[in-house]
Amino acid sequence: MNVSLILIILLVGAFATFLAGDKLASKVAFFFGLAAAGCSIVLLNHYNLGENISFINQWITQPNISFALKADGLSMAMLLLTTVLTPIIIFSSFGNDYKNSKSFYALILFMSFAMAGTFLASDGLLYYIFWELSLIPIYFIALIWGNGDAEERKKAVVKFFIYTLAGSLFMLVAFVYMYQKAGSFLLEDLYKLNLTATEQLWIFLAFFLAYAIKIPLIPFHTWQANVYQKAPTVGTMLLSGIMLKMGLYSVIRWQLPLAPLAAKEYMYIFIGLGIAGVIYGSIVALKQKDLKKLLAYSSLAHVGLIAAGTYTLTLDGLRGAVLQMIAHGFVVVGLFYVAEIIFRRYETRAIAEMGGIRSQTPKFTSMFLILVLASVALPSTFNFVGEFTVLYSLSQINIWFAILGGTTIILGAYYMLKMFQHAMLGETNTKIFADVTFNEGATLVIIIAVLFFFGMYPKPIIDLITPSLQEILTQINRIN
Amino acid sequence: MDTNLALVLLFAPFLGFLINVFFGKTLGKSLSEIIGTLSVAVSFAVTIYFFLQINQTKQAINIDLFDWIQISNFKVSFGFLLDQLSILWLLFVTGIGSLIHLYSISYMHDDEKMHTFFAYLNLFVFFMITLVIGSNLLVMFIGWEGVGLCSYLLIGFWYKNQEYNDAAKKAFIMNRIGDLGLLIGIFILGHLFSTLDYATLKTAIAGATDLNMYWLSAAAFALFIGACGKSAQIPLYTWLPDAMAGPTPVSALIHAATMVTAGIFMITRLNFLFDLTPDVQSIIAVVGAVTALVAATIGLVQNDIKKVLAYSTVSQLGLMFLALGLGAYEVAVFHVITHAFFKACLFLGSGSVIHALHGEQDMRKMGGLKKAMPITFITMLIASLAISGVPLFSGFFSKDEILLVAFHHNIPLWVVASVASIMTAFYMFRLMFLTFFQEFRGTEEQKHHLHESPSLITFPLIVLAILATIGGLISLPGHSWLNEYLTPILPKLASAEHHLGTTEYMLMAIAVVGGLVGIGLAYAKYIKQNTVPTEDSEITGFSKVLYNKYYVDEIYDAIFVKPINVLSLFFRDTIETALSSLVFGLGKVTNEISFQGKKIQNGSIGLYLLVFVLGLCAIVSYLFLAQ
Amino acid sequence: MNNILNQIGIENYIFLSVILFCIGVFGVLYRRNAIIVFMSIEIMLNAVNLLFVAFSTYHQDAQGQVFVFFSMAVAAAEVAVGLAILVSIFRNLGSITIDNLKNLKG
Amino acid sequence: MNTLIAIIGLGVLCLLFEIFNLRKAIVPITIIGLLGVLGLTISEFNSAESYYNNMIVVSKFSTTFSSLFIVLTIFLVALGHNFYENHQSKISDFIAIKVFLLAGAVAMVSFGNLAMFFLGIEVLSISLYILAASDRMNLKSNEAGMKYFLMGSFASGIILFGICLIYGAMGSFDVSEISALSQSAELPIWFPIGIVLLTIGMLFKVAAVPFHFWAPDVYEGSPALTTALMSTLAKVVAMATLYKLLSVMNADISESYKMVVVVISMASMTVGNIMALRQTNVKRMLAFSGVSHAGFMLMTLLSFSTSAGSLLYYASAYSLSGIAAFSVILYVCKNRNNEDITNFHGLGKTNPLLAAILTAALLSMAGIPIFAGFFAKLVLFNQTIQAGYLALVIVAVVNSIISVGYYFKLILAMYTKEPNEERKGTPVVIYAVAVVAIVLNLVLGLFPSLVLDLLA
Repeated sequence: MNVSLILIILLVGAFATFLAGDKLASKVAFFFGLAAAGCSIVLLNHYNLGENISFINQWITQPNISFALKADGLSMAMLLLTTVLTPIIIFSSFGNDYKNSKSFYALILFMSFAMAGTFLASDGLLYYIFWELSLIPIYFIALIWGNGDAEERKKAVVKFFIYTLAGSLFMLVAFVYMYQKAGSFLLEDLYKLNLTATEQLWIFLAFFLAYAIKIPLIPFHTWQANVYQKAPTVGTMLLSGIMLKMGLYSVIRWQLPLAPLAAKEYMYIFIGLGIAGVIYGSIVALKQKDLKKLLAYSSLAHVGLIAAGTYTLTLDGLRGAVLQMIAHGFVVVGLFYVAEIIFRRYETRAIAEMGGIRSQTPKFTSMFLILVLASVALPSTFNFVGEFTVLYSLSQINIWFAILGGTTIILGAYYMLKMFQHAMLGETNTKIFADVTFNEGATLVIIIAVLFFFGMYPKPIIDLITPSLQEILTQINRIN
Repeated sequence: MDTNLALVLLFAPFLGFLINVFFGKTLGKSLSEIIGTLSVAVSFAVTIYFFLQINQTKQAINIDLFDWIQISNFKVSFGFLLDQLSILWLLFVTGIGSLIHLYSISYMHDDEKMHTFFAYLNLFVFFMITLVIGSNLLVMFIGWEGVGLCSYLLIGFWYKNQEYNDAAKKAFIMNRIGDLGLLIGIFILGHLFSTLDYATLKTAIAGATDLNMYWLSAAAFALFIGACGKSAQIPLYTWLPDAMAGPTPVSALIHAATMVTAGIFMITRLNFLFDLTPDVQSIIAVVGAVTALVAATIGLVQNDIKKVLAYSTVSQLGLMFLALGLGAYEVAVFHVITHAFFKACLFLGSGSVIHALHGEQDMRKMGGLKKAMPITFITMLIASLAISGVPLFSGFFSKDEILLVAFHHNIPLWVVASVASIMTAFYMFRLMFLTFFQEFRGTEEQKHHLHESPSLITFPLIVLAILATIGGLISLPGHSWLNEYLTPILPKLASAEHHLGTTEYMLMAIAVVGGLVGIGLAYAKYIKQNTVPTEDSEITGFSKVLYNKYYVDEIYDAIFVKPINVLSLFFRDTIETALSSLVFGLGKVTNEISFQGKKIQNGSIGLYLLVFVLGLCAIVSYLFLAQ
Repeated sequence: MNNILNQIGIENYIFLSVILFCIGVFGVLYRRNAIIVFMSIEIMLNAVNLLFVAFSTYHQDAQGQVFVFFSMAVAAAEVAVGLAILVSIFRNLGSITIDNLKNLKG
Repeated sequence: MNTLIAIIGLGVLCLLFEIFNLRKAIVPITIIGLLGVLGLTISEFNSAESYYNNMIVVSKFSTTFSSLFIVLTIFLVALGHNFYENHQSKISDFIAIKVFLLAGAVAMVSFGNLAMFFLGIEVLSISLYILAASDRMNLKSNEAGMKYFLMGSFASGIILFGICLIYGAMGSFDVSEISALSQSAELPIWFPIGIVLLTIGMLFKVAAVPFHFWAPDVYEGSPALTTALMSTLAKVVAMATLYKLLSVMNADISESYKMVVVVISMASMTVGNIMALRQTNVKRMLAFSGVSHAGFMLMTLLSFSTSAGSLLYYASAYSLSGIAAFSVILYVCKNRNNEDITNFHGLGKTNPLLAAILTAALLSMAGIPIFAGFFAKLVLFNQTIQAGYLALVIVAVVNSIISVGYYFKLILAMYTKEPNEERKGTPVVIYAVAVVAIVLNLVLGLFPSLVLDLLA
């Protein structure tokens, strides 16, 4: 089966959605999303049978750029994350009524297309193109369908766009620089380069800027909270669930193997930065008044830990990071969906205006609580597997990293439970909170099921990603 | 067969939980009560089967289900270990658990969310079983955090009251501080020995030739911090008194008998590790002793009946840690068991009192209940005698052994522990006297409705009182069944001497006299003088400090909670704004340059041409004159 | 012709036309009347034309002379267009001072 | 050569149509004619030849660029159909001037002799002066024409002086001879000075800093269609000519000369982008954007041997997106007396198609994949890094970031503001031009090799 089929489905889906008209758009988009998910599962099957899932076609001769897609275990995992989350996200929006929904859903599928492409591309430039391409739909989604004051939103979204673009353009320069040496943008050719330590450092930094902004790591995170808050929930889900994983994935796939010397030399600084993000994000989250903003900062804290894990350059660090990426993708989508469910009923995201919901809807409360607990990595949820592995890898580098990074389990519990307490508990709210609809419930149940299943039995994913991570590690360690 | 039975043991409560969660409302109250209780009873039955089996075979049962987490240098499997220690623990977890479920049927009958309550209790038992039977540290950790979660859920069971929710949150977070310690300990052990499995760990440590004592101690210490969190030791004990916000059966089950003993379980489980790190052991001993004393002093002046019991629990746990720190694991275990009996009994008894008084918990408004509630009175009296160390009751044996061990190792610790014991006797009987003797001090209406609790409540009380009386039999001085039973776990018991000398009898006498002195003092003050504790506002002097728990909560608040919140505000308002305006600032500066630049472009052809010519001159002069 | 060039030297022709050219440039820069600016530009062009002729002689090559015709023709066309524009400005504005042309700026 | 003759014939034909009163047919006939010329030009692609003593040299370079110019002219002529609706009596003049302008442009890229070059540039310039001032009753248009004329002829003077000095040094106007001579003997100092003056004159035409001041004023004042022409056709013609001039005459330019190019390139990008940020007039904004694109295109001068293809690609990408953008601007600002950004408010709601096209055009100019503008920048960066000017590329990257600021200002105006009035009518030609231009741009983006490999 051809790997590009998935991309084609998503792209065709985007057009079909646009042509389907406003009434049918969401259904068509959902259908294509499901089709892509189905295809990726079939693809996974092929991959597990040992097939080589790749597709190479010369695209541009001068400069030498190929349309090269390759799915190893890591890419497969990320592809699955993307294609599985996309229909879930689309499904979750069924309760909302968007103006001009044909464009809206078309953009979602297009974004999914670009993100899937980013995870699959094995040619540096193709990867870069997908990377940039994914920025445009989310820009419009946040801009046009977002909420809050239009001027404020504009400011936040434009800042986001320019900021992320700024970072990635330096990555482009780094790619071009390496192209000069390698004569090709193909990942395998770039791997063969023998760059000096100084060159590696600059390349590493150029990549770092792109990824640090995208992930985001402190102090490059200032776009995040505002955009998460202003974007429509679907956009926030796409951003936090999948898009920021693009940054983390890229660290593993591109940054570390291409500039291993710099990664090793300055390992402590980058791990430190990630951990600083954990603590900073957790502390800032404590005093957030807006539910979506709080989740944004919690996301900042979690990805800080994931990033710290990747920069350990150990198998555990990378593996834990990938596991945690997937887990976080699901849990954060769930949490933002919860915020949306509350918003649908109370028209507010201010935590202070909520409260007293539990007595009205125990079902919803339980699901919310489970997501909260998953987000604070309660053992038996998927997040624990990831977080444990990452923290373990950090402890291998230096026990203090694990201790400082581990504060996330304390502070995370603090802000999440505080939020939960004020949002859900207390005297029954005077405003009526209608029980969750079937759509809402189903979406949350699916997410929760995934979290618990892989929390208890992460082996399939571990087996999927480990060989490719080992390969990447070999690349990282090729020069000593 | 064993595997399946073990799964039944584990999943019976979980099934109960699921049923109660999903169908609790449709099933109706009585069905949901029955299912909840039955599920735990099934576990208890299976436990007894395993207990009998292991008593015969002496063989631990090891069950590996599947690979769970994979780390580069080791795998963690999802497996169970049923050996003497875990089965012992299971016995009283499921046993007392069943009793408390039974008790709850009546106690919680009027609550509209009965099924939820039972669901949570079942879930708790499930996690507690996981904690106990996990074959490695990580599976134990699932249970460890799981019981913390259930504790959170149950403390905040009446979630409409935000103070209760605060207490629940506090419990969870303080537990998590300990959990971080536990995780760090796990990391170090994993790093050192490439395994988290108890059995392999034991062999690895035994077989290791050059142990890195520094890291070993660090691991032990980190694990101890975990135990501190769960078992409410200094400095992480403050959540336990607050946890009394939960329904009384919860206090009895989770916060007295089972969950809080998890720390002791873990340390006993890893005794082979702690034995190698004497420094950490001494820390444990000192922390235990100090906790015992501090909690006891606070307990002296508390007026809330459950708070007294809570501090008493902290104090008793301190004694157990003292024993652990002195290497006398079997003594600690012994005290855990007896404590489970009498403290559960006390809590349930207090629950019965509270039930009768419609929620009143302040002892100043009780009194004279012994006539109205004879069974409650008698059972609680027995339990109080047990905890005070009156001979022949179970507490006498276990506490005495702790004091004995302390005396042998370190006299100051013995003194501290003894003083704590005397205080225990005093405040327990203060509680008894204030609650059951003299005249009733509550309202007329309450007096009218005074009645003995229904049999579902009194039955567990009676059972527990009996156990509290005879529990000491399992480890009589000189001939200890418990020690024999635990020998596979604690190998050095095999070589231990069992003889009672004069010193031992002396100490026993001192302890008994101490206990009686405590009781006597309480009698003198509250019966003879008929004192009733003063109103909160009138408490002065040192007792005010004690009444306010040494202001520890306030200090923690000032040192940790407030600074973090201030920091959060600072980050949110200052740093975030600064970082954000830094980025916006770049844009603004560029924009400003643009604005200024517009002035240069002033529309005058003269200027344009002038710049043209100047540019030309500059280029020509650079190219030709500069060279 | 050649003799004169030998006696005077090609450099002097260059200097002369550079000076003329600069006079033209300064005229363009300094004067504000559009007509005079036109004339200054013409001086610049004619300075170049002079130099073309001089080089043409210097190289003994007719191309330079031919080029002068081109440039004169072009200059004439340019001026024609320029004057036309000037006329319409004068109609609209009533003045031909280039300082008045400052509406487009910023 | 045939191209040039055909174009001039077409121009004359346009004028004749007026005489025979066939105004309605002018635009279609011209377009058909130009299409024919385009075919003719393409057919000459592989036949390198020179005519009239090397006056005109047909090469791959000239045919490809000529084809691009012809395509652009077709678009511009098509747009004229709508734009000159109210000036029916002059339509033949305007169209004819554009066709003659094209003749000048073709001459500029296919010259073999500096005389031809000079004639070409003057034909182009004089046509532009007329077009800039063509709105006679509008003072802004007058002023634009005047400014352009004055500064343009000043620059012509400089160019002429440069040609003169080169002639003085070499004794010939033939570029191949000049090139041969410049490699061999000891050169008089006039020669490099001549080259520099010539370059500066051309830098004026491409509107590079510090010779760019005319551009915003003239763009703003001129009629919108003329602005479109200047910012697309005129700009790429000037750039191609500058490239050709320097590459044919002076194969290895010195390091210090390259330094000047680097500095001017950096200055152009930076000044252009920063100045564009605060503009409210869209034409003016695009003028400054054009200044910065000139800076980008100047980067090609740093690696002559390989960069012809990338210049062609960049020019095509830039001018196609420019055409698309200007067709939308023509639609939006028709019957308005200004091109203020407020006119674009709410276009995303009132006319989503054109809004999307303008967005795409702006994204292409900003260099966002998958539009051609991205690959244009990519190949440019690639070559410049190869030539060893990493710092220049970094400046270019920073500038790309700044440029997003103002391109997105327009996009934001279209999508986030409420429309201020209804727009009526769907001028088919404008739609067609916009769609075709943006589709071509996209095709170039998807298959860059189509153009990149032409001159490899």
